[in-house]
Amino acid sequence: MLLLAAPLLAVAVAVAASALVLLATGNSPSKVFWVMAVKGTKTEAVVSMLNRAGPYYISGVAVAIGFKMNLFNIGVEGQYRLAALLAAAAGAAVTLPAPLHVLVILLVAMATGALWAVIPGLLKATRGVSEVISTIMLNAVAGGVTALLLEQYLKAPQEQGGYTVGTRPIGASGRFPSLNAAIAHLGIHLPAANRLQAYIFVAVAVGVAYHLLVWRTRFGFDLRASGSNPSAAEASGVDAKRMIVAAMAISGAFAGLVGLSQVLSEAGRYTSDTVIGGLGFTGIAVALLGRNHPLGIALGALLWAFMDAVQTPLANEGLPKQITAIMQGLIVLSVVVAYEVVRRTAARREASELRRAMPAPEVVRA
Amino acid sequence: MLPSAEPRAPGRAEVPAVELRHIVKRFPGVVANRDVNLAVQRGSIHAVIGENGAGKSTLMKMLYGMQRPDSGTILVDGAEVSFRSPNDAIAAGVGMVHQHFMLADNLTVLENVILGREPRRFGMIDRSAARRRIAELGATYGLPVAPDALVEDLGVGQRQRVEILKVLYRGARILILDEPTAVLVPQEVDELFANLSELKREGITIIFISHKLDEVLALADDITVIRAGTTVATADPRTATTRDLAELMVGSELPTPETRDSTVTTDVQVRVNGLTCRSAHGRPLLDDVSFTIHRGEIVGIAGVEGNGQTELIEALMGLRDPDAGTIELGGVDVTRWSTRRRREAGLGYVPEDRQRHGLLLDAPLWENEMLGHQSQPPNVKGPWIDGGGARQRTEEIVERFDVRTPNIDVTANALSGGNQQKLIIGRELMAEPQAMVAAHPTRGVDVGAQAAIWDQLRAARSTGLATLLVSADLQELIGLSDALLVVFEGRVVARLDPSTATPQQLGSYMTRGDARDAGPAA
Amino acid sequence: MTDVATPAAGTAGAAATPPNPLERLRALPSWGRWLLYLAAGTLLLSVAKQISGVAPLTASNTFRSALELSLPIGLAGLGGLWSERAGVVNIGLEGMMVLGTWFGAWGGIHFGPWQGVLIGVLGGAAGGLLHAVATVTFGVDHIISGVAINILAIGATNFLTTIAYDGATNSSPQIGREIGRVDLLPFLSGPLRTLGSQNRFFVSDLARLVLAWSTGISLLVVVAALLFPLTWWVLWRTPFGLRLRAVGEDPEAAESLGVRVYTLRYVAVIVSGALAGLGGVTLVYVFSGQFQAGQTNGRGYIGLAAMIFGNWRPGGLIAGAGLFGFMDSMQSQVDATAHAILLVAALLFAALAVRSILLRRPRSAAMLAAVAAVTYAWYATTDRVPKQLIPFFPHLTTLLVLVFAAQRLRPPAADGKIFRRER
Amino acid sequence: ASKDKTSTTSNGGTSGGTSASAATCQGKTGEKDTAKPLGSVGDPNGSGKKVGLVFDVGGRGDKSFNDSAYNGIEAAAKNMKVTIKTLEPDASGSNRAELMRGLATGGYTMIIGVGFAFADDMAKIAKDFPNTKFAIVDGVVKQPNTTGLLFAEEQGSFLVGAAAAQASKAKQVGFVGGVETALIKKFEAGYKAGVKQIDPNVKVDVKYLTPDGDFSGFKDPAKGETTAKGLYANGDDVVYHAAGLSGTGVFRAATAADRLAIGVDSNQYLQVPPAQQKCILTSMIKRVDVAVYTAVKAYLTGGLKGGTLMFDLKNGGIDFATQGGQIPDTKKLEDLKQQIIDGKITVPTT
Ligand SMILES: Nc1ncnc2c1ncn2[C@@H]1O[C@H](COP(=O)(O)OP(=O)(O)OP(=O)(O)O)[C@@H](O)[C@H]1O
Ligand SMILES: Nc1ncnc2c1ncn2[C@@H]1O[C@H](COP(=O)(O)OP(=O)(O)OP(=O)(O)O)[C@@H](O)[C@H]1O
Ligand SMILES: [Mg+2]
Ligand SMILES: [Mg+2]
Repeated sequence: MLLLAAPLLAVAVAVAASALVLLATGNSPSKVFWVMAVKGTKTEAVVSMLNRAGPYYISGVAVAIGFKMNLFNIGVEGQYRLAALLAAAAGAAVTLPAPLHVLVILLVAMATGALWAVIPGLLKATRGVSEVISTIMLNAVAGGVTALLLEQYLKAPQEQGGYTVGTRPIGASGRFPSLNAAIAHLGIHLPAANRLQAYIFVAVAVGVAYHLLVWRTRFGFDLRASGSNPSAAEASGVDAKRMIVAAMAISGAFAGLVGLSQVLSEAGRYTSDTVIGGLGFTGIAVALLGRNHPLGIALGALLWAFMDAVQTPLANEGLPKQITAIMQGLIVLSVVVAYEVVRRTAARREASELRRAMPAPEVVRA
Repeated sequence: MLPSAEPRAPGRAEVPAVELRHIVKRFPGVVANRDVNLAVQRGSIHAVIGENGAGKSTLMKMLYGMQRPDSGTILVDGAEVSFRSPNDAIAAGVGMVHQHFMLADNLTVLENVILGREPRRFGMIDRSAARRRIAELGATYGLPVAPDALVEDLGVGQRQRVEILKVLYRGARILILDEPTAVLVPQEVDELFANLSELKREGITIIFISHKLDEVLALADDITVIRAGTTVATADPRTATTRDLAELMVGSELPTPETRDSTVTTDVQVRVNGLTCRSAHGRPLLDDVSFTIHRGEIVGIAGVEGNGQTELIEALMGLRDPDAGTIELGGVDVTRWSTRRRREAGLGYVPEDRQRHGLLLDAPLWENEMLGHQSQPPNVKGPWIDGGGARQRTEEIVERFDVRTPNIDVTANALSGGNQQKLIIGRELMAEPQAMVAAHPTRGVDVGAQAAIWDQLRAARSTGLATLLVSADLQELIGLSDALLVVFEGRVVARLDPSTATPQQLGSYMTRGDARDAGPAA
Repeated sequence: MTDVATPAAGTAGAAATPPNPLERLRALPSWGRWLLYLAAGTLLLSVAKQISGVAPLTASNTFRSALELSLPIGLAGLGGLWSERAGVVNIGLEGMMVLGTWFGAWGGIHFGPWQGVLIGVLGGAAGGLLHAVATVTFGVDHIISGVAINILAIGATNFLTTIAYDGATNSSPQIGREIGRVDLLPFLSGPLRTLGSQNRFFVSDLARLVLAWSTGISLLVVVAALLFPLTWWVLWRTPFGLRLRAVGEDPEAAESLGVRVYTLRYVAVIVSGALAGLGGVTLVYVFSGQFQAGQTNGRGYIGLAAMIFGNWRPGGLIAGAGLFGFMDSMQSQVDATAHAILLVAALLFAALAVRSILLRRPRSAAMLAAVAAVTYAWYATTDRVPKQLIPFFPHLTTLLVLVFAAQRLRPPAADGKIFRRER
Repeated sequence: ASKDKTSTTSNGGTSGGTSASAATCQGKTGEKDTAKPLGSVGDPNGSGKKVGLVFDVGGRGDKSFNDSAYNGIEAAAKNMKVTIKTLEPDASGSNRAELMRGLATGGYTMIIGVGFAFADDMAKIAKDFPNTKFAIVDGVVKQPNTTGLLFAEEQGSFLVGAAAAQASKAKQVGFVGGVETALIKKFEAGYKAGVKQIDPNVKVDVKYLTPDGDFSGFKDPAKGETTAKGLYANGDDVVYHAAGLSGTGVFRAATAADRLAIGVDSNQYLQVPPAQQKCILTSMIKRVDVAVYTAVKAYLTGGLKGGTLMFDLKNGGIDFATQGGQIPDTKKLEDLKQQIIDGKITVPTT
C-alpha cells in the first residue's frame, strides 16, 4: 500500500509545486490542470501518449539494463540513431513477406545498437575507460557517422524542391499497421487521423524480455550480482569483463529499437525528423523513475508520455506548455524522495521484524 | 599536558574518569542499550565484554558523541556532559578507536591524523608542524609511523597505530578501543599492549573492548560484562577465569576448537605446485608455494596478514592468474580454469571479507544462497533460475546452520555479522564441495556462533572435505588443522604439526620467517 | 595529464627499477611541470606546422579559441570536481550551466555585466543547492537528482524566457554591455608581437601563445581561469580542503573526527553549481551575448568527462578540457587545417608512445605507435577528411587518448555513495 | 593580392589585428528599418476565416525565420480580417503532426507549416483532412490541397556573394552553414556562384557547424563564433552565415576581427547591437512574411490550388539589404539582380 501511495503522493507534490510556479508567474493553475485532466485524457491525447510511451519505455529498459550492473549507458542516444538509419536502409533494400521483413529490420537495428554499444563495453573491460566518457563521446561521433552514411551512401534521390534528406521508403510489408482497425473491433473507434501505432507491442515484448532476462535467467542473476556487489560476483564465478561487454551489448540491442517507432509506423523511412533526438536522455529519466523495474519503467514512460502529449492541448489553449517540462523534473525528484521515505520505513519495519524473531532478552531494571 | 606526576590513589574513592548512568538507547525495533551503568577509574584499563550485538559499540559511540542516548547521563571527570558530536567529546578529552578502521585510504597518514584539527599557517595546513607533532607523539608513546605514506599501503598493524595516534593527537585523556586486537597477530597484540601500558602510566584512561578473553584477563584492571544491552556483572581479572567470563557473557561454557580424531585419508584432493604470483612491478607475492590437501584434511595457513595469503586464496579461486605453478583439483589441472568452472567442479569458498566478497547485501537471503552456485542445481534449471529450489535450499540452511532470521526474504544486511557468516558457511557446505577455501571463518563472530561454525567445519571434514583454512586466530588454526603451514613474504617457511606447535613458535615463524626462539619444527 | 598517467610505481616498484627521465619530472613543483607540458604541447604543434605548412595550427586565433572553448567545459568540470571530491556525483552540471546562461543573460540585460555574472553564478548555485538538498538531506540517488535537475533547468529557463522576453520562446535579446578586456602583460606585448609575427620555429609560436592568452583578454576569462589554481590551493592546501576531500573519501571517518559531513557536502555542491553556472555565464559573455535555449549543447557532460579524464584533479581536468578545446578550435578552422589535425594527432600519439617507452610499458607503447602510424598514413595519403567527421575530432581524440595512454582512474572512494548520519 | 594573403596567414592572422590587405568594418550605424509594410488596399476580406500557423523548432523571438512568418500572418490578420492562431512545436519537434491535426479538427481551414521539416507529417495530415488547405514554407508536399512556398535563396545568396567578392580585399571569403542540410547547401551554391561572377579568383571557404540530423548547429553561437574566427584568421575578410541563431557568434567574431559579415533571412543589420552594425556588409533577405501573406491571400481568393509558389527576386520574396552603406558597388548588384529577374543569369542550386 505504501509502495503505491509513494508515487501518488509524489505526483501530488509535483502538482502542488508547479501550481505555485504557475501562480507566481501569473498563470492560472486550475486552468492548466483542467486542460491536462480533461483534454489530456481525450482520445487524441491518449493515442499520442501511447505512441510516445513505446520508445520511451524501450529507451528506459536499455538504460536500466546498464544500471542493473552499475553501468551508466549515456550512449543510448547515439546507439538508436545509428541503428534506426541502418535498419531503415536495410528495410528499404529488401522485400520479404510481412513478418519476416519486419523481423529483419528489427534485428538489423538490434545488431547495430549492440555493436555500437560494445565499443564502450570493450574499452571499459580492456582499457578501463569510464563508460560515462566514452558513451558521451560516442554519441557525438554517432551523429557524424550517421550523417556521413546517409549523405554518402543511403539517401534517396531527392524530390524536386524537397529538402528532406532520408532513406528510401520501406515497402509496405516492412511497416507496422495502425491499430485503429483492430481496436475498432473492440468498439473503440478512433478518428482516422489519430493512428495508434502497433509499435507499442515491440515495447511490450522488450519489457517481457527484460523481465525474463534479468530476473529469471542465470545470466540475469550474474548481471544483478555484478551490479549489487562486483567483487562478490567475481568471487562467485562471474567474469566481470565479459559481463560488462555483454551488458552493454544487450543494452545497446534494446537501444537499437528506440528510434524505429516512427520509421516503421508513420514515416516509413529514416529522416532526421522522423527519428527525433533526446530519447536516450528521456530513457535515463524514465528508468530512474521506474526504479529499473519493468512495470515501474512502464509507468514512468506513460507518465512522461502523458506530460509530453498534453503539451499539444496546452499550446492549443494558449497556456504555458513549458510547465510540463518543469513538472517532469519535479516528478522525478519528488518520486525518488517519496520512495526514499518508503524505503526508510520499510527498512525500519524489517529491522523490527528481525528483532522480534530473535529471543527477547529480559529487561533488567536498576 | 597532563597531571601525570600526580600518582593514582590506590583507593577507589576518587571521581571516576567516566561514569555512565542508566543509559538507554533504542534503534528502530532494537533496544541496543537498556539501563547501562558503568564506572571507569582514572588511569585504569577497563575492559568491556559481551557477545555480538550486546551493545558495546553503541555504548561507546554515545560516550564519543557519535550517537545520543535516549535517556541516562554521561559523566566525565565527575561532570555531566551532553555531547552533540564527536567534536564535543574530543574537546572533553575523549577519543575513540573504532571497531572498523575509520581511515580514508586515499589520504596520507598525516592527513588522516590531523583531519578536523589541522595546525594552520596563513590559512594553509602547516604540514611541518603536523609532522613534528606526529613524530613527537610517536616517540613519546612508541608509535612510529611514516607520515607521508598513503593509508592504503599500510598493513593492519600500522593502521591500528595510526588510529591510536589520531586519538592522542587530539589530546585525549580517555581512550576507547573497540576490538583493537581482532585483526592483529600475537606479536602485534603484544606491541599494542605494551603501548597501552605506557599510555596508562602517562595517566590515560583506557576503555577496551575485546572478544579475546585471555587478553582481557591479561590487560584489564576492571571488567564489565554486557549482555543483551545491559550491564550484568563486573569481574576482577585477578581472580576470574576465561571460563567465568564466558559464562557471564553467554551463560554457557567456552568452546574450544579441539580437533577430535583424524579423518585424513590418502587421496590427494588439492595439489598446489610451485605457485608463484608477482605484483605489477615484478615483486613476488607468492613464491614457489607447494602443498597438498587430502580428502578429510584441514590444512591451516598461518601468517601475518599481507604475506601472500590473499594472493594464495585468489589464485586457488581463479581470481588471479598465477605467473607460474599449477593447481590440481581431484587430480585435474585447473590452473587455467575460470572461477565458475572451479566452483562447478566442487570448490567451496568462505571469503575473508564476507560483506565484500561473499554477500549481496541488498538481495534476499535465498538469492545469497545462490551466489557462487548460480550455475548448479537446485538453483537453476537450464538457463533459468529455479527460485523454488533455491528457496528450499535456503530454508534448509537456516534450519541446519541456525541462521537467526525472521524469514528468507529479508535482505542479507538485515542479519547480524555472525548470522551472515553462518549463512555463507551453510551455503558452501550444503553444496557438498570436494574442497574448500575457508578464510577467517569465525572473524568477528561471537563465541556461540564460533563454536557452531567449528563444529560444522569438523563435520564436513569427517565426510571427506579437503579444507584450506586461513586464519589469524592461532587458537583456531592449531585446534582445527591437521597440518599447518606458515607463510612469510609469500613463501612457505615452515610446516608444523598442530598437535605439537605452540602459538609462540608459530608467531616466531610468522614474524621473522625462521624460528630462532622457537623449538624445532615438525 | 600527468595525474592520469602517474605510474603506479613510485611506491613499491620504484626501488626495483632504475629511475627513468620521467621520474625526475616528479621532483618539479606541480606548476613547473604543467608549464613544461604546455611548452611540450606547443613544440608538438610547431613541429606539425613545420611539416604541414598549415599556419593556423599555431595562430594566435587558434590558441585564443582553444582557451575560450575550453573554459566553459573546464568550469563545468571544475564544478564536478568540487562536488565529486566531496562525494556527490554531479550529472546535473549541464542543468546548472543552463541556469547560469539564463540568469547570466537576464542579469546582464537588467543590471549590467558584472551583476549579470554574479546573478548567473547564483542561478547555477541554486541548482547546486537543489542537488544538495536532494542528495545530502534526502539521500536521493545522485544520478537521479542530477538528471532531474537537467530536465528542470531546461524547462524552467524556457518558461522563464516566455515570461521575461515578451513573445520570444527560445532566446533573450542581446546584453549589449560587455565585460572589460585587459592586457595582462602590457609591457611585453610589443616585443611578443614582433616575435610572433616573425617566422621562427617554436619561439614565434610560443610568443603567439603567450600573446593570445594575455592581450585584450576578457576580465571574465581571467577571473574564471584563476579559479583553477584557486581550487587546487583550497582543496589541497587548506584545512577546509582536506576536510572536504576526506568527506569524499570516507565520510564516516570524517564524521567520527567531528568534521561536518552534511555542511561540507552542501558547500561543495553549491560551489559546484556556482562554477557550472559560471561556465554558462562565460558561454553568454564570451560567445553569444545572449541567452539561447540549447546553447550549452552538452558542454556540461563534456565537462564531466573532462573531469574524469583528469582523474578528479584540477591539473588533469585542465589537460582534458584543454585537449578538447584545442581540438574544437582546430576543427572550426578551414578544411586544410582540419586535415592537419591528423598530423597533430599522429604526433601526439607518437609523443605518448615515447612516454610509454620511458615508463617501460611496451604494450601501451606499441599500440600508441601503431595508432600514430595509422593516423600519419591517413594524413599523408589524403588531402581532406570527411567533413561530417571533422566536428567530432575533439571527441575522437579524447577517446583515443584515454584508450591508449594507460590510465589508473581513482575516483574519490565515497563518490556517489549516500551517507546517512548515525543518530 | 595573393602575396598579401600569404603574409596574412604566415603571421597567423592575429585576431583583432588589422591588416591593410583585408576589408574592415567601415559601415554606418544607427539606421532605421526601411522595409515597406505588407499588404495593399486591394487585399480581400477574410471575414474571420480561421488560419493556423505552426512555427519551426525555435519559435518566436528568433528574429529570423519564425518571426518573419509571424509578421506575415499577423499582417494577414490585420489587413484581411482572418482569425489566426500560431503554435510552436516542442523542442524535439515531435508534436508537429499533433499540432496541425489539432488545428484541422479545431476548424482551421488553412494551415501553414513553417519549415521543410513539416513535409512528411503534412503529407499524411493533408490526406486525412482533404477539405483543409495546407501550405508549407520551404517544402514540397505532393497533395492536391497542399501548396509549397519555395524561395529562390540561391538568387539572394548570389547577390550577397557578389557583394562579398566586391568587398573582399584579400580575395578570400567564407561561408558558415548551421547544419549541412540540402536547404542550406542551396545558400552555399548561390553564394559561391555570386562570388565567382564578380571575380573567379576569389576563394570561398565553406564550413558547416554540424552535419545533417544534428540541429544544434542552428543554435550554438559559441561554435558559430569560433568557426567564423577560424575563417577570419585564415584570411577571409567577408563571411556569410546561414546558421540561424549561431549567426550571432559570427557577427561577434566579425566585430572582434574587424572584418565583414553577411546576415541572412531578415535584415540583420537591424538586429545586432549597434557596435556590430558597422560590420554587417549586407543581408540576404528571405521574405517568409511575404510568402505567408501571399499564401493567405491566395487562399482567400481561391488561388491556393496545390503545387508550389516560388518567391524570388522577381516578386520580392528574395532581396538583399543595403543598410550601413558598406556595399562597394550597389549599382552592379542591382544590375545583376535585374539580369536574374530577366532570366539572363540562372543561379545554380547545388
Ligand atoms: N545504527 C543502527 N541502527 C539500527 N540498529 C543498530 C545500529 N547500530 C547498532 N544497532 C543494533 O544495536 C545492537 C547493538 O549493536 P552493537 O554494535 O553495539 O553491538 P556490539 O556489542 O558492539 O557487537 P559486536 O561484538 O558484534 O561488535 C545490535 O542489535 C545492532 O544490530
Ligand atoms: N594542531 C592542533 N593541535 C591541537 N589542537 C588544535 C590544533 N588545531 C586546532 N586545535 C584546537 O582545536 C579547537 C578547534 O579547532 P578549529 O578551529 O580548527 O576547528 P573548528 O573551528 O571547530 O572546526 P570548523 O572549522 O570545522 O568549524 C581549538 O580549540 C583549537 O585551538
Ligand atoms: Mg561492536
Ligand atoms: Mg574553524
